[in-house]
Amino acid sequence: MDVPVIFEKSVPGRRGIRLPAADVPEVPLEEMLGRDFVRTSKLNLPEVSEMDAVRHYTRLSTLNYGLDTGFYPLGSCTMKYNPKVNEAIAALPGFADIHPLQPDSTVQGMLQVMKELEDALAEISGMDAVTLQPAAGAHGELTGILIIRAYLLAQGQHRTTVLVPDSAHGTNPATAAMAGFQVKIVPSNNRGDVDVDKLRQMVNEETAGLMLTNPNTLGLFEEDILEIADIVHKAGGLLYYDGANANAIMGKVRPGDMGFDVVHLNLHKTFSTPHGGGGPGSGPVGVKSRLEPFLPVPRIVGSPDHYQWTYDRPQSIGKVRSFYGNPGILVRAYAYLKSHGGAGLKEVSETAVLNANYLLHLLRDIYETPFDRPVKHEFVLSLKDQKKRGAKALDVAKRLIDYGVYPPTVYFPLVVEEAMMVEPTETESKETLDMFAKAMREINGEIDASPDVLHEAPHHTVMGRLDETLAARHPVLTYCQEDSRAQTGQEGHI
Amino acid sequence: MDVPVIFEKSVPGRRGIRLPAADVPEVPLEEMLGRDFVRTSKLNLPEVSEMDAVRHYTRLSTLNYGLDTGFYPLGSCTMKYNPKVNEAIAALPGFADIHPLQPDSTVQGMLQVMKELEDALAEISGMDAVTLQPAAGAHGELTGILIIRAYLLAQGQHRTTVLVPDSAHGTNPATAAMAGFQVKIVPSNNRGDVDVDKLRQMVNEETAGLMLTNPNTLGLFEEDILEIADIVHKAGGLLYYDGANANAIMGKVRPGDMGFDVVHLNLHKTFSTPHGGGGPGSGPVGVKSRLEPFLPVPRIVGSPDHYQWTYDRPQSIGKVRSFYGNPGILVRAYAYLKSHGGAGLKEVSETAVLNANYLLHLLRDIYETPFDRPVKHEFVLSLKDQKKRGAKALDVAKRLIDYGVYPPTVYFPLVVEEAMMVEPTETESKETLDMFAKAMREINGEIDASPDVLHEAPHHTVMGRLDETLAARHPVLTYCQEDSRAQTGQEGHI
Amino acid sequence: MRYIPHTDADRQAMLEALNIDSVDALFSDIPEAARLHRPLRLFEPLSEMELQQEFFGLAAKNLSVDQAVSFLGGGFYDRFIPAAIAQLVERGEFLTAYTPYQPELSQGTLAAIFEFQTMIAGLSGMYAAQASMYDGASAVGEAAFLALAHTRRPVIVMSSTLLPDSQQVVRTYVSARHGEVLTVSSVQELEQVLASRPVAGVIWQYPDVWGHVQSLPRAVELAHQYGALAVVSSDPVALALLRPPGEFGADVVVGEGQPLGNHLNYGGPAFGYFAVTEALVRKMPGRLVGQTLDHQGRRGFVLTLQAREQHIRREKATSNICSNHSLNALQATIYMALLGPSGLREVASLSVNKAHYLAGQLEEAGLSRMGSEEPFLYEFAVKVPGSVAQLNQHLLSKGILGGYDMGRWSDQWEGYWQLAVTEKRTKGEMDMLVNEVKRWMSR
Amino acid sequence: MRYIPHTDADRQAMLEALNIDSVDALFSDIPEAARLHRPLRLFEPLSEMELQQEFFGLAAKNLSVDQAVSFLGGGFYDRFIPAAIAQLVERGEFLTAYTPYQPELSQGTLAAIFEFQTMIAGLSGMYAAQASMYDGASAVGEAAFLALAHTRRPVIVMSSTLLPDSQQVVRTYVSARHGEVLTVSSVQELEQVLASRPVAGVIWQYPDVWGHVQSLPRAVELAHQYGALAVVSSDPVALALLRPPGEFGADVVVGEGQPLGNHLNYGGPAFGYFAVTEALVRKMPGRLVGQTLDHQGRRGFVLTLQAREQHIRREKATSNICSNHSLNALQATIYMALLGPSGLREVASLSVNKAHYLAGQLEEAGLSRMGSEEPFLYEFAVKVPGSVAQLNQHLLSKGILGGYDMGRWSDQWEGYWQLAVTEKRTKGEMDMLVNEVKRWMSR
Ligand SMILES: Cc1ncc(COP(=O)(O)O)c(C=O)c1O
Ligand SMILES: Cc1ncc(COP(=O)(O)O)c(C=O)c1O
Repeated sequence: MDVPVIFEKSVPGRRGIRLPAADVPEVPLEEMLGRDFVRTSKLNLPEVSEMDAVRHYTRLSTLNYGLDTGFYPLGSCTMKYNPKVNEAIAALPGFADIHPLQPDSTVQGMLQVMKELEDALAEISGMDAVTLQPAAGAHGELTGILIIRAYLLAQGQHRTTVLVPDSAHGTNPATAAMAGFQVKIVPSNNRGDVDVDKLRQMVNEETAGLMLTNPNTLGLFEEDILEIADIVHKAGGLLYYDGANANAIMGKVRPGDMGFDVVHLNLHKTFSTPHGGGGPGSGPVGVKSRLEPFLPVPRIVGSPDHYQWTYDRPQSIGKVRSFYGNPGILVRAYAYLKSHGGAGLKEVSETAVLNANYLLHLLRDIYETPFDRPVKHEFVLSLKDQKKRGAKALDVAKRLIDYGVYPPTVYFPLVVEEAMMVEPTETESKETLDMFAKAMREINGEIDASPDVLHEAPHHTVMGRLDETLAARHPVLTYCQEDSRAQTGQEGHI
Repeated sequence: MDVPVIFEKSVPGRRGIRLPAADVPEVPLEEMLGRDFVRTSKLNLPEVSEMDAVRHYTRLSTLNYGLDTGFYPLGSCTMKYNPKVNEAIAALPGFADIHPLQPDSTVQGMLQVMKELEDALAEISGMDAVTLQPAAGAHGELTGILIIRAYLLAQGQHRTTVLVPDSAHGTNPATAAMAGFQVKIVPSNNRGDVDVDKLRQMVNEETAGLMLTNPNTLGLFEEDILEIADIVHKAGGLLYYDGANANAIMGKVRPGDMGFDVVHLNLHKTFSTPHGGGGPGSGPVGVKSRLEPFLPVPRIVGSPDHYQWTYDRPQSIGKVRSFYGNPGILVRAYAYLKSHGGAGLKEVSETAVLNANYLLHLLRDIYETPFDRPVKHEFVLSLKDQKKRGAKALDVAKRLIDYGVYPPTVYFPLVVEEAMMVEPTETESKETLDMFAKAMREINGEIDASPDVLHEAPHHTVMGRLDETLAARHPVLTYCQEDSRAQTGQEGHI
Repeated sequence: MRYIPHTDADRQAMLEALNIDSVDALFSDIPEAARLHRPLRLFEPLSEMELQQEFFGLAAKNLSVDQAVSFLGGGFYDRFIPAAIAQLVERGEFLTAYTPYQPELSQGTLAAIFEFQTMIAGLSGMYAAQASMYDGASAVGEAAFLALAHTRRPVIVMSSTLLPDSQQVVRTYVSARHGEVLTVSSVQELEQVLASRPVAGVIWQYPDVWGHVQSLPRAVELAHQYGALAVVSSDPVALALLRPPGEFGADVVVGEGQPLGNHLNYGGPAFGYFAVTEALVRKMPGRLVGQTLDHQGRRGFVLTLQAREQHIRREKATSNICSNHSLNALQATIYMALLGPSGLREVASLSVNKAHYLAGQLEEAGLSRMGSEEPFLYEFAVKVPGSVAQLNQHLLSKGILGGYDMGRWSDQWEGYWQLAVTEKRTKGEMDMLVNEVKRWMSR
Repeated sequence: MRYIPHTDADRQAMLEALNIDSVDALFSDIPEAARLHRPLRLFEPLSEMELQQEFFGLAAKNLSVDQAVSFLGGGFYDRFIPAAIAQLVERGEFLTAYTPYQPELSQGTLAAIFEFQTMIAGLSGMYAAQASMYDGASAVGEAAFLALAHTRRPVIVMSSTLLPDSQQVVRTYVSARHGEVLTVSSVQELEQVLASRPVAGVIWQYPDVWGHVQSLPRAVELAHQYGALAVVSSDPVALALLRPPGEFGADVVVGEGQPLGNHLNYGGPAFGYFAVTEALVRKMPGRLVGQTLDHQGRRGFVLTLQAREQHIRREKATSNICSNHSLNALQATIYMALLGPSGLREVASLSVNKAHYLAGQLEEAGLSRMGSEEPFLYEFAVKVPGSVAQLNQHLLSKGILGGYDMGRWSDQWEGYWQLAVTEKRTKGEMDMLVNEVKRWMSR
């Protein structure tokens, strides 16, 4: 059966929600606006009853797999349990139904949450000041890189390059380029770390900074981090910390203490806010005090008696989005922090790391680990051998679906051939890890016994493997009533 | 795969929700209570994490089919759309978090809802006073029958029998018996109505009353209702109206105007409150004024300035449950009424009846209708012919599951052989009715073409047909850790 | 109208198919004299937006226990409810399903009820439990029915310390069966009554309205000695700490389930539970879920032993219950799963600790506890010097919903003030209560 | 801890498997000098019960628009949100899924995004739309990027009547690319600028901050005449009534999506939308969902044209956006499905009717509307005789959240008061506002 779309349920004239009649005189629209400004083209929204919509989206939801469905070891994404109480809290009218332009005096509870969250994130990351404005990790990166640039410019330094390791997430180089920098790629050494010697050779007076994830995307802690920091700092550059992997280090080590000058954290990863099928998230940025003047406006100032916003920051990079960030997400993250406290966060990281190492231990005799070291909160396998035997990383991933598991990240990081990146998180039990290892071992056996089972996987989903080439070659990006099916694979829209 | 149970996820020592430490001194329990009163046996609750529980119950929900899943034409159950806004309203702390023993002055909003609902239900049913106390239809029946008895006793009449048509729902005779009456069954005539002549012969000075559903369980309006009422009243009995089928008559005809003395309404049917997998519901009872003194205590009195409860009802039958009924359900039903108003309710009934007749029209050439008359909001088919050809009503019902539909009620009412009772309700669209008719026609074809497809249906559910005989012969009613599977089918618990 | 999908064209097509001009034709069999010839006199319909506004206003006219500090109990308690419950229970597949008649499409509800039965049987120390009753009081009433039917004797004896509403329901229910109800205030009185008449069942509450527990063993013993069934009504949370009634020999254990993760809802819906010994399983009212296998040998669940029920047995059924309070039982099931044995014990013992603190403070302030020689759990009553109503009025003005005025229940208890303390109450709140009581006393 | 399932035995078994004594061994590769040798200085952990209480308290410190009567706008509007949305969006399968990387397990999210793209493209009159941006302002910023990259010209011109925050974000973003941003106050000024420099893009708002619309066609025309892209920012609800920007020739249409069924959330999360002409599809930032078939020929959906994105193109990507605001877009999708074309039109035209009533009343009271010769929709500004801040303070004391003090945005607008009126405002509320304004004026 085709996956349904709401437009196919539409019946002309059918109504869902209606609004009441006006209690004031009607304004004759065309007369008021002028003919040219009145919409004459059809509003192509579906015409369905409320029940139609409820059934349709209920059905669509059942075609999805979430954390609430089962194990979701998607590497780099920290798919930990999203506490339900945080959802209930964020939905309170006192948080959900306040307007961003309300007077500060009417939103003291929200400002308190935001200020205390800033302080807590500063303590966790070892930074001096935090902005909550960025909407996601990549947005935090942009904010952080712009802060670095503004800082350097304020020092009269027109530095033009940003260094990024080859193992970096795509957003790192994209961000640096977006912010107008030239990107230089630092190679990894054979331990999976930044090659310090190469780095030493690459830094110079053009170097604005280095963007680094630590533990890096291989799940490995950059052991030479202090030396790396030293090299970059000595060259006059700054260190940017991509906090996507902060779930490994809370209470154990802080970016600020490793030498990082700017940090972003992903509240939708480390701090458990739900991912919503792709967002919303939140990517607060923390900085050392000398960078504080450059943070986006506005800033919260004041004390528990009265918090308020100030725009009086002449050196600020300005705004990176409207208003103050995603307060609805911040409330959830703050509730998460409040549930844990300092000791709790440390236990979170310790357990995340324990889980990753335990799971790796269950797999390493069969699946190659490119770097033989203890990992942090995640690990990367190389399925070169499996590929040789006839099943690519993608095949193994798809086959895992049949075992009831969401597949790990594959083909990232790029530095590992046939990469499979597994991040179990601390909220998964030993039984779940054992189950996953068992599945991975069975699948490894299937490669030789019945390779087609892998190539044709998944077998029990609503759709089999989908033709991505077809989708890209003839993009159909909107629903057309005429013959939606016919479009695909015959003539594209573009 | 077996259907999962939470106990199988349990791991000793695992914790979900924890409570805080005490802020007052600890009470030494054994010392305080005495050894004999302290629990020593294990509390056999599962030990799971919050995420385990969330995943388990999310999973269980996906093994269920609700109205939000699809068409649910379960005869006699009025499975109409359950508006989401009513759920949101009932969940407001001002309704959900008030204690039944709070002073009346602190619950004026709730009392207003209840009083206005009483008045509205009285208007809809044509009665003079309404109690909201009964928790469900059957509970309303019990309340109503006790009121009838109390009334008769107050008149010095010790009447001992209650008449019930052979087409009645099981709760009717069960209620009469439960209330200490002897039950006499009134046969139906060949039009599906109460046999008036027989009735005339059956009434006498022992007759306390007649319980009737109108339209009756065959979906047919009792055309002789005025004569029936007359017969019962002349014999000194009272008329009880089972309102399970009130969805057919709102704004068209009222039980009070047909001659009924006592009525119950099912808010979880006619007034759209969700069924919750079996309840909760609400079964308010309306009476004519002479019966009003006998209603359960307490009663709401007062005016919009100040409502209050009174217990001063010396002739009351007493209480049939704690407090005041199910206010959480009453709020939803009142919101439903407020969304519709008088004209809206009439349109509801007209559309429910139109839908039933339309659907019957699409089926009647293939499926036998035992009584060739226009129906009201539901209809009953007899699958005698299909049975002869090799498929029982149950087989057709199970096969409908494969078409994505919840099966109609089968084998009720008892007066129709191989009965299948279909109630589409007004919230289903023409497209859905057409789809259902098409499925029924296809299935009818399958009986001859591939009967086993029916006998083995359903084919795509998580479970095939379940062995009910086994379940009843060796009842396993609780989960036993030892070997849950082994119990079933080998040695029963009883 | 709001939820009717039909367009004019749909309606027209359907009428044409039926070969009629108007739906009125479908109502022609209703006698003219009975028909309603005027519009229903109700309100104007509201759009959803107006509806939300109207009901927000109505809700705001009530003082919720989130806004005040409540010490009310009497079967319903202001307990902490984990947020996960609502988000699971509101899932349409649970919320909008009917009674699980078609097991192939109802394994979610059925499995959850099976879990519920297991949890309740365990808590109460009984052999089996059914799927749910409307509430605690009607469960007590049905237990009285069961006793009458099982023993074929005509008298029910209940303790005067049973919840007031349960007592009233027993009276109503038993009178329906032409039975007699007697109330006793002590085990001594109980023995006298048992010796004097053929008693079908003895109903005892554990802990009782004063929070006391000690009379139960003797009451059960006496009931059995005289051939009556022993019915015990218990707050299920208390059973996390107390030796369960089943271990004292109870034949039937019932109770109000609200404290298990259900909202107060101004008294309903919550649910009643009903558990019995092995001998009485087939006498239980209501639905029962049993384990079975499908044709492929996979474990699943079905409604079972339905031969007890009204739709099969009709006028011979022991109870008429049909719809029950399934969703509320599901809430309780998820609650118990989330808390587990340790969590439920913590809930109960925190309540005990706090209640004892409060009782101590009040006694110090000069309010003596009813039956102070007996231990209690988290609900108790004290004697107030003066009008309880006035005290409560004073407290309300301070944002406190004081305890229940027992004098409203019976003249005999004039001046007694029943207080319940749950895990949600803080020392600060209790101190505030005590201070306000003192202030009121020295007014 | 709260959400960690491990028992001591689990932990022990795992450590043993790893042949280590303590988890510390797994952190030994962290340089001693960098390690944190003290506990984090944070709070004591709270149980869920305490957490609920704490956050109820914090929420209660905010004045919500449910408690006050709000006339605030500026991109975020207090609109009616149907209750069904929350109950669908909160379903765990939607809420707790990641970006739909594995299409076989993500058809729900993917199909919903495909619907969203269709709805947004239709509303804006464009060829295609992508899956969502963070918000309206960053969408404008990304549109500026697109213009710079597409035209390879260095200047962005924006209207002074663009939302203040959008203006600020454009400045921040464009400065990142070493571009120049110029602001113009009229189409005349626009033409002068276009004639003087190589302009990449012209950004116009429709309706603008004064609620005006009439300058758009000329602005688009001029942009094209000088080889610049025409970027239009629009409140999507307005487009239910207005001729869509696409029909005037816009190349990019963006906007703040909050008014489509999203809560105010103190400014976020809501979402931005981004729609383009056919020529620019491959230049769009962010995720795109396309239709395709599976191996059995069944229609399904996948993320497509990913070659534009950062994870493939890395330093050559046009945007770094990765996570977007998918769940908010889903909320908007369900909102639009529930309202349909007629419902959305009703929302917009009710707002127009009410806003015009209010503007009329205020004008009668002597407050003249900014640009009173031009038509407007449901947002407008009036000149206040005196301090807007003081007026708002007065209104707040009456439970009214008055309009936005435009002087806070720019000295130039000192004394201007921006009011938004939605379908939720009643005549009574507006009359109350007008009365209080009059009363304040005659203070
Ligand atoms: C290492 C790393 N950096 C950055 C990001 C981007 O974060 P976001 O998706 O929140 O923009 C991700 C997201 O997967 C990541 O894994
Ligand atoms: C005709 C009829 N009467 C009575 C009832 C009993 O109602 P309830 O289940 O609410 O007790 C039903 C329920 O199905 C019914 O259909």
